[in-house]
Amino acid sequence: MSEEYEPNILAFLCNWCSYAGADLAGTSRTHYLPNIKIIRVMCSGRVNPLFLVNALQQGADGVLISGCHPGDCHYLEGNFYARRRFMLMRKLLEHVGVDPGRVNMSWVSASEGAKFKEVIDETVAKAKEAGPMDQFRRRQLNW
Amino acid sequence: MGDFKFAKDKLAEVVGALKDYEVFAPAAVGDVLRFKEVEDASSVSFDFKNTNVPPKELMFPETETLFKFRVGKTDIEPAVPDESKKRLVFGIRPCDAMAYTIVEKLYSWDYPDPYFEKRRESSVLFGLACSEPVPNCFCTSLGGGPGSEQGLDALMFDLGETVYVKTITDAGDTVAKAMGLEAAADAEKKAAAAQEKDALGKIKRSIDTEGIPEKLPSLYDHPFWEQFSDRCLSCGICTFLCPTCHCFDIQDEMEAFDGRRARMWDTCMFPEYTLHTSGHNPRPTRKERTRNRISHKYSYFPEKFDVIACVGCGRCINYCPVNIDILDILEKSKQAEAKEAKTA
Amino acid sequence: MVDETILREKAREVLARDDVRRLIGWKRGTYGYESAPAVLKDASQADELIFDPTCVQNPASFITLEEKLPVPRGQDPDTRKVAVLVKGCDSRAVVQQLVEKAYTRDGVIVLGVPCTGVVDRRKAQKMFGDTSEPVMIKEEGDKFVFIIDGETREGPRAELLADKCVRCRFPNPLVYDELVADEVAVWGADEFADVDEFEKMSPPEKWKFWEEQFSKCIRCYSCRNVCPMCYCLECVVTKQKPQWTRRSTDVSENTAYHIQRAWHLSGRCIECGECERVCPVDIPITTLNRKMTRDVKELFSYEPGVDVEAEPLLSCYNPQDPEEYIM
Amino acid sequence: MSSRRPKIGVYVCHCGINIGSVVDVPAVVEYASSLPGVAIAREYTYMCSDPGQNLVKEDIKTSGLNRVIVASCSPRMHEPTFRKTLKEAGLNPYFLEMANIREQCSWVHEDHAEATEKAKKLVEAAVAKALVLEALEEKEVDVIPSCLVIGAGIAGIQAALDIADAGFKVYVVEKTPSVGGHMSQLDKTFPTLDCSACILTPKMVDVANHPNIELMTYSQVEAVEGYVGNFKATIRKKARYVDVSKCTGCGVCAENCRLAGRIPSEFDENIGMRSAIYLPFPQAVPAKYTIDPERCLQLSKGKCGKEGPACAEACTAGAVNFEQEDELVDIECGTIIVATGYDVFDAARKPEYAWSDYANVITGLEFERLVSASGPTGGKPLLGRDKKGEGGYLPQKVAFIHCVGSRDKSVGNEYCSRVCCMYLAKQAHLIRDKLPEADITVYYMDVRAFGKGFEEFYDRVRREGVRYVRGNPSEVFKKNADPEDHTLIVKVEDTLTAQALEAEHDMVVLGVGLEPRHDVREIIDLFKLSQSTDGFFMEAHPKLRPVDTASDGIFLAGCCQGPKDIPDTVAQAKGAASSALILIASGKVNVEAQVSFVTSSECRGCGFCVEVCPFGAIELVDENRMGNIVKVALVNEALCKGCGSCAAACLSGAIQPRSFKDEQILPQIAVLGVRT
Amino acid sequence: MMDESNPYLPYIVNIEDAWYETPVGDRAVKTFKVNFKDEKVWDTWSHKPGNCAMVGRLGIGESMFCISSSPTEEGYLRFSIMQAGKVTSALHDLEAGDTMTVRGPLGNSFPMEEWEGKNILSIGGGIGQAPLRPVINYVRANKDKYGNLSVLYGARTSDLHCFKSEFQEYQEEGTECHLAIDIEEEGWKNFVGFVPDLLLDVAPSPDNTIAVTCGPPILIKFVTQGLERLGFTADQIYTTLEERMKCGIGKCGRCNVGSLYVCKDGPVFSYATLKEIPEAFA
Repeated sequence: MSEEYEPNILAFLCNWCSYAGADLAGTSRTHYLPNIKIIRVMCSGRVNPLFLVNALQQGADGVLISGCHPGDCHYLEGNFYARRRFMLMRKLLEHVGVDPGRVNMSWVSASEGAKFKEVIDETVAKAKEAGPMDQFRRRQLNW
Repeated sequence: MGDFKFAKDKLAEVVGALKDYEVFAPAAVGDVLRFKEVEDASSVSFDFKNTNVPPKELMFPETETLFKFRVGKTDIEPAVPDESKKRLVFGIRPCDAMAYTIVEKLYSWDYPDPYFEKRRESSVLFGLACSEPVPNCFCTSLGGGPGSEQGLDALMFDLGETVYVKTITDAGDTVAKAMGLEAAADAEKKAAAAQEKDALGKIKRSIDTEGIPEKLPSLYDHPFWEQFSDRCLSCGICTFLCPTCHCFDIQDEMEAFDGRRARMWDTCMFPEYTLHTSGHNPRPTRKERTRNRISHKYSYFPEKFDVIACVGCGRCINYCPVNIDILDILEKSKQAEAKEAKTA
Repeated sequence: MVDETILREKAREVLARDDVRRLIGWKRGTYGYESAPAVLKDASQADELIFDPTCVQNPASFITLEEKLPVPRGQDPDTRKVAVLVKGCDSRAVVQQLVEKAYTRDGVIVLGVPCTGVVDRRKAQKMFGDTSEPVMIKEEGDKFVFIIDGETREGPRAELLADKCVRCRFPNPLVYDELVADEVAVWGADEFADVDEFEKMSPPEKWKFWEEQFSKCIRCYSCRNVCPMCYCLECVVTKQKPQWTRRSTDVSENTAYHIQRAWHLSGRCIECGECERVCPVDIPITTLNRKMTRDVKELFSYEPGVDVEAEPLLSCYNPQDPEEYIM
Repeated sequence: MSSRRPKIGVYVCHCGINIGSVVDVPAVVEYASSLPGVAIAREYTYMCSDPGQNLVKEDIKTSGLNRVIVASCSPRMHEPTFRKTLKEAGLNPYFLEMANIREQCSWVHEDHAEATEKAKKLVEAAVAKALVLEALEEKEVDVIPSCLVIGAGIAGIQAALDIADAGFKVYVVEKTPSVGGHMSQLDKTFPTLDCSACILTPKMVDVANHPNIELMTYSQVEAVEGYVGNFKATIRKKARYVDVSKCTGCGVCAENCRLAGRIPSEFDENIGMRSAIYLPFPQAVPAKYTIDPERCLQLSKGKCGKEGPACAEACTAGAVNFEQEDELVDIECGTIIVATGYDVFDAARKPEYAWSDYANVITGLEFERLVSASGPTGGKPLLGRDKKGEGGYLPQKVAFIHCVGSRDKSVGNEYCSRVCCMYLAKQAHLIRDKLPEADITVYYMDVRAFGKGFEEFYDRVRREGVRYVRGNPSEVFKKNADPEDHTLIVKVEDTLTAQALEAEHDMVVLGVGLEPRHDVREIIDLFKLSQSTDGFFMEAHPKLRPVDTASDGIFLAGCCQGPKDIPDTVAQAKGAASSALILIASGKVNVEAQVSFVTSSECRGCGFCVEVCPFGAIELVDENRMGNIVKVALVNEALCKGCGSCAAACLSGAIQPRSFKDEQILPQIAVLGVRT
Repeated sequence: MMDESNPYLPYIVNIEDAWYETPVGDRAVKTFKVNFKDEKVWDTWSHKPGNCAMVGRLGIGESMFCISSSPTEEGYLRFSIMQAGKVTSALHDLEAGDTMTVRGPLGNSFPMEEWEGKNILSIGGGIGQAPLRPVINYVRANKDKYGNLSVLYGARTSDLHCFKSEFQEYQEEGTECHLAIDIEEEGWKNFVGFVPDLLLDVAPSPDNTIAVTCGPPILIKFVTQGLERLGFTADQIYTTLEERMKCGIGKCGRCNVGSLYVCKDGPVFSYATLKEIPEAFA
């Protein structure tokens, strides 16, 4: 892998826990890598696993979905559905040859700013190891 | 025109002698054959019945850019293919070549389509006569045949170790000479004629098209269509794999600030094909769509362009997952009584 | 063994009923090794029905294919039942359709056809070649006996069975109103050896494999349309607003399409194998579905299409679901 | 004529130097103005300030902006602020999109160039979404003018009284037989040394007698449904086996109980004893007896003596009724206050302090009962009494240990319980008061005397001869095996002198902290609350909405939200009451506008969304689709909370949450997914 | 005319003016007055009443619309577009000063020369008035060549009437003008009811008259029946059809009605032609 490769990570964070955790990381001035771009959703249960496929197609090198810890979901069960869905989507993507390190999920609560940083670091590291995800990008070849 | 031959094991040299041509020939991915640009002619095989996907994609690709643009700018950059590029289509079957002559009528109708025409003009077609027709071939019913020359610049006969090449047009002749082919002897010509005769005998299926174009409109409301449409999946196999089907969709696509307008194969079998924005669909069910496909090929197109839009390649029969057999439909249409239509 | 006279008799009875709109089964095709799906509307057509190892299609697919046309003002909608003949594997589609409320149980009449396996067209073509005449096939012990263009040929059952039949665990219908023959013994077991074998590849190898496969795809959507579980009114794949997948064909869009398709079938695929059978460019589509079937079973102890009372896999959860991948 | 065309205004905030010192704000503004649909792009020092907001309002009015993007802090901070700004300018508040370039950009990235690039992308994504935003209608529902208060400790009592005094109906549900909570167990309160019972009892009586309050003690909430303004709760009134309308509270029954004095009293922290039919404590409200069904011989064994239950026999009012059954009551209320309180830390979880082993190691709450005049020892700190409660000795060398179960990662409690420093100081004072000669040592880590009068009180206690040793004891053990010798060794390092000490004491009081209640899970499930990391209920915003929860119409009061002392608890209870009263008094409330909706022409009626919805907000209904009757999903907008789980379950995208529709998220992915 | 070498390339046009004909919202009608960015296009441009053009936005796509201005209105083209789908929504977002694309003129036109000397009866409903407007304006501009002009028009409510001010103009210059709304409205003094009923109410004479009609399919169907009842023959009745189109030049295949391509053989058809095609009235 070329050393200059900086993976682009797309993160879907639930409003109540993980987005708040990311905010807390900010409030605590916890520095982390700028490779990650966050899309706020109300609940991790909202994240359609096909968003991942779309993100990879758009050029993301890795994806993170983060929600409340089991039992803490603001909407009671959304994170349980998300856990199931992404477990499977991860397997499916792995089967077509997408490195499983590109598909990440975490539980980050509103109080876990420090953990949020750890999650980002790990996600970026895994995407770096997997290399640039160019093969699935929407191409402009014959344009 | 001329009669030539070359030894099959010299294929790489023969084709390699053509310096300025892009060569397209059937290439296999697993068991699936499709025309591809070949880098190494030695990989070209003569041992195939026909390609899964017809070579219409060489003139009318699955997806092609019409023009490009950039957001905020108003200049448009057309993406018409470079006509000066010479292309050799090697090993095209007579039916598929004949299909070009049919589709051409539409693409040159009134507003010539530069994309299709530029590709067509710059291509030289070296056909390969059929020795083993596919069971559902019925080209002879539509004026074609295993050795039909329509649309071709040259026709090749695979005679085992030798390939006999009969050039049909000047362009074919020029290419044959550029390949450095030697002249064929009578023996090859005879062998070729025998092979053609033998192949003709192997074509088992046929339809007498007499009267069909005139009759189909009278069967518009006839219930017999449902015998077929009831099991139709509304998929695009029959049309995508049809060498004469030519319908397309146009879509704008964006990559950040860059955009293109592209066209891509479309099929009248998809419900969204005719769906109006209002939600109204003039062909809402598989019955209307099945009827339209057959009627378009065997009635509407001949009414407008004097030729049936079918070459009898048999692909729609071979690949239809639910055994919708166009010959069966046509036979049934002949049996159907037009007067039944309104009462049923 | 299914006695076709009994099959036809039962079908005739059903078709003669006032509350039955149509019956879906199989009839002789116009050529080759596969029968044709038959959609019958009148008792007089019952004699067209057949059942033999050519009857590979899943008739349950056709229940949901029927378009609902606007009912002219002043008329009542046609709410008569649809009757369907199903093999064991096909019946799983009916079960899953019922789970997903595609119709109600009393809206269909299911005639169960115990099955000992059907012939894979591609395997037979390789062994015996093409033909433009319809082929008759009989099962005799561990052989299939073919009548091809008037000639009798034989081939070993094990080599000619469709892949889905080799590992079939449900030769007898799981849901039916009536069986047209006695139940048969189960012979198959599913070890998912094929999935294990595939998984030996590294991610780049897998991607290369699929890239080649998906690059063939012409997006005819036959695999989607034939699927008994794909009956959305508007498929996300072809939806324009929002547009998930572009209509243009290239490896990216084709791959996205196939992932979307496989994803939407996760926990829903009933392994009838129709998608792969119909593919005109031989994409091994079930390789994706099989993987999901295996994982769904291993991770969530879930098997679609076997229990009418089951909750849909992705609409429920277990607090103890595995989560070792979660950070 | 007005236009539908999106005219976006982008406002990039410097946030003083919070954003501007890292992100090149002018560059972001310049980039924003190049984006499609952006009509105006500006920067400002503090967008949330009045002039900042006015900037937006002016532009909406003069330039016809119809979408606004504020690139500043987290939407969790100021989304409501700017929504209001839009509304005031006459624009639908849902035409706002925020780009979080502070918490998730300038504050977390060091490289200025990279942070600026990211800020541009975040703004671009916001523009992409803004282009497809829709106006949403905020619906109003009526608020039932009543409140359900769960828990009748001081928090619940205060909240209930405030609302009732304002003239509205209050239902108070208390799990135990009496109101009062933990405060009723305390002897004196710090730092004023008021008698706890003396200040609490009048309020307890008020709660029972208030015409607007319906008090349900020995009761539990079984189920809650509905939404803000319109809750329905089912309450289980547990059988007391005593007819409260007949019971006079005379106590004859308890005296006659065969198990009288043989059952440890929960109220007395098991130091005192009670009967199977009992009044938890003398001042209990209501002063009605209750039979403990687990201990009562008649109820648990089916037989009480040869002659049958003595209590029933003794009760002249005929109030005892063994046939009584639980009763379910349905109530409707517009608001809910959760005031379920806390548990004290279980000292057994710190085995090194040997609380389970020695009778003279006691917890702070046990100490309260021990020194309470109404307690089992009549207020004398007697230790080592026999089973009948007789005998015992008065300690001479008393140790108090701080932070037992608080600020202690080993037991999972990182937080400070906020009351222990002061209650231990108060207890040291009480010992000094009762045993002037006693040697008193307090082992502490820090002394946090932050409240009004606290520091002064702490000073006073030290002046009274209480020794404060800075050190966290590592172990408490008995000096020798002699049962008559009560001497305990407290092993500690005095961190000021760096001396290892082994001090002798004959009484050790553990300053146990406060913990979330053991049954917190039930309450979470019932009211759909969430927990902070400390396990206490999470408020909607730690600073600005400390009594609200994420569920509209449900508020928090007292220690269920986190440890606090009595004045803080009362203040918060009043805050919760006031929040509930705002809803009740206004009579109307806006419900969530970002709810899901179904495009029924795309719905195939599979019901996946129905199964997924945690709020039961979706049902399948018949729809006439051009003459055909089909089942389609329908969303009850009052119940939907907009989580969007339904959308991820739907195969055809027929059901979508407003503001987070697929077609609004996909453009964001398209912008942010591109690697630059 | 269009770029001879490539009929897929659109012209860029500047929007000179744009206004709503009906209240803003779903299915609103907005009129765009446009001019070619490259003024030289006018040298080769010529269209007739009934001609269509593909109007679009780069990056979104294009759709077929009739040119709603008559060639006698010089120096600009007009399009009146109802917002319904992706393309029309994107077009509605455009305003004066923006650009859009136009590809045309396409299709056939009303045989205006053939009709010279005849009375012209225009019967429209809703946005269906757009293709009739050029006919009306053409006749108004060539008064001497035609007989009487009468205009029948209706919409669901008076709000939804397109080209409101123009009907007033017609009336002022003596054109027979009948307006209708479907549902009773306060202050409405004209006809209340559907357009086919209005037609029977006005009962124009078929003598030497050509009737042109356009509107929703159901309107066309009943107006045609009404005209026949009034004694009009099939070759006296003309309409324009609408189908989903992509190329506009008879290639992409989706607009065929029987053997006719609406984009090329149409959109103008005489009822005499349509009667022969089962699909046209299915």
